[in-house]
Amino acid sequence: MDELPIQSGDDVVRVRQRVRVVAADRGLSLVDQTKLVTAASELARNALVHGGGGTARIEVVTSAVGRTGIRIGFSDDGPGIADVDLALTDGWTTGGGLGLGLSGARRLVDEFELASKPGHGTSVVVIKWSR
Amino acid sequence: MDELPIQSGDDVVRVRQRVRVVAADRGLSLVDQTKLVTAASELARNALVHGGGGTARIEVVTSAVGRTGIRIGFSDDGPGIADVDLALTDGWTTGGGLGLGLSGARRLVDEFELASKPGHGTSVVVIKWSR
Amino acid sequence: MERVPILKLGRTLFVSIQIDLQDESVMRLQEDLAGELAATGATGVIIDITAVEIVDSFIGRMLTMIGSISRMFDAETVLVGMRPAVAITLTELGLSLRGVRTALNAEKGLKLLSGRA
Amino acid sequence: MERVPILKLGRTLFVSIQIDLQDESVMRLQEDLAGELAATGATGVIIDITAVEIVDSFIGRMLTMIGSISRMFDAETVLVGMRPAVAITLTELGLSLRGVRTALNAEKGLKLLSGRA
Ligand SMILES: Nc1ncnc2c1ncn2[C@@H]1O[C@H](COP(=O)(O)OP(=O)(O)O)[C@@H](O)[C@H]1O
Ligand SMILES: Nc1ncnc2c1ncn2[C@@H]1O[C@H](COP(=O)(O)OP(=O)(O)O)[C@@H](O)[C@H]1O
Repeated sequence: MDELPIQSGDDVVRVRQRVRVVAADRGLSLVDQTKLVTAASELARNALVHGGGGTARIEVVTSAVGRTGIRIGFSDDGPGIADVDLALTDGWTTGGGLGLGLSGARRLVDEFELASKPGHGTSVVVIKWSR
Repeated sequence: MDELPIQSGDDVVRVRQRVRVVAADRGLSLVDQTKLVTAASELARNALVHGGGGTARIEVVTSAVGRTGIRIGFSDDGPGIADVDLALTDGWTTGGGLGLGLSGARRLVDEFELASKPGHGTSVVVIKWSR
Repeated sequence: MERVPILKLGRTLFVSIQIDLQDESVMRLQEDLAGELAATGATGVIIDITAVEIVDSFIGRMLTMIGSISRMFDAETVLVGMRPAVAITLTELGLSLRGVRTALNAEKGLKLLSGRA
Repeated sequence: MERVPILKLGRTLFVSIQIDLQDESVMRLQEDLAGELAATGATGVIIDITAVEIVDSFIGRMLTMIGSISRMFDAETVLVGMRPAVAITLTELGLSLRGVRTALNAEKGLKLLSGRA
């Protein structure tokens, strides 16, 4: 398992690179690698920009039916998200973004879990299974 | 902290000028200064035109991670906004405007908060962080 | 309210915006330009915004409208000297100034105008 | 922060993105391009993303904005070399890059630019 800090734009790039290496290593197709890295980029940026910094944990997991997958958990101690459903709406943003980060990332992965409590930070876990 | 009245077109210009000075003073890049001043111009005009006049409070703030930012709060005692989501939609206007003031201003800043109750005025707070 | 002066040179109207534009001033400029176009039969308008530090949605809309109005008088408007930071900000604001021609500076703007039939 | 260089050849600005883009670098590129367009009067911008492995919503928005900004300076932007996996991912993300022209490679991009009157 890899744990990477997300405290700067450079860190976001490092998370992308690390996810790419792990995903390629586990035999994800080029398209699936690209989707996972893109989702990771969105979520790492959110942890940095909205969460004031956080961490990314990348690990290889095995499903109940024996499939290999990459699981990435992002967490931060930022202000949290008051209305999670709203935050997952395409185009919804509290800042200058496009509001496609969360909703788009969810479409790019196989599993997506967002947990957040206002005042207690945000955690997002995604999994992409190899086919 | 600066508090400026918004009661005339001249006042809107003064808000712009003051925001420019503070932003330049705090080392915001030229592009970021321009974005913040433009957002302030939109919101000051809204307070004047839609809110019947109000005030702008400009202050320098520091984020949890130590970044410097400019925070501007606009408030008025006008009729308020019944449907805030609608008002934040690109192109939506009740007047002859382009309907890009609120939505555009939100894109130009890093943080944007709009609070309004019909009959109780409107308050918009924006922050632009220095990079 | 300060007023933006309009200069006539040959068949072209020159406007150089040197003040911090308040809404009234822009509206007044629009009216003054329409008046001049009607009175003089000028075929071109050059608006120099080199000194303009911000263009918000109101000012942007007025500039676009000046373009449309001048076309009604069979004249063309060219906006010159837009600062890079202003262009970036306008784009993020969501305004495109569609329908207004642009040029780097007054000289190039004039060339653009004389290039038309 | 690494910076993406801008090359001027004739009336075209060439940008070939060879680094892992962080947000600051893309914003800087946008500013640098706006500055170059305002300074040089270039009529076209070619952005080669052959080496770009991912385009997320932030980078995608910046690319779209570069297209809009260049139009304000009367120039056109063509994006060349987008990888198939990037195109698929962008679509699933929900981003369309509307308003930006695309071509297979720099050569075809140049043709597209010179095709405009
Ligand atoms: N880690 C986070 N901490 C706090 N708020 C967040 C976080 N991630 C997302 N948000 C909130 O959800 C909104 C939507 O996020 P997203 O879909 O990624 O779009 P964008 O980042 O472009 O605004 C953000 O504007 C922000 O208010
Ligand atoms: N301060 C305010 N008080 C009351 N209504 C407002 C205020 N600001 C904005 N609004 C409402 O929201 C609408 C959209 O605002 P905006 O996006 O700035 O566009 P515009 O000002 O061009 O109409 C306005 O037409 C108005 O009805």
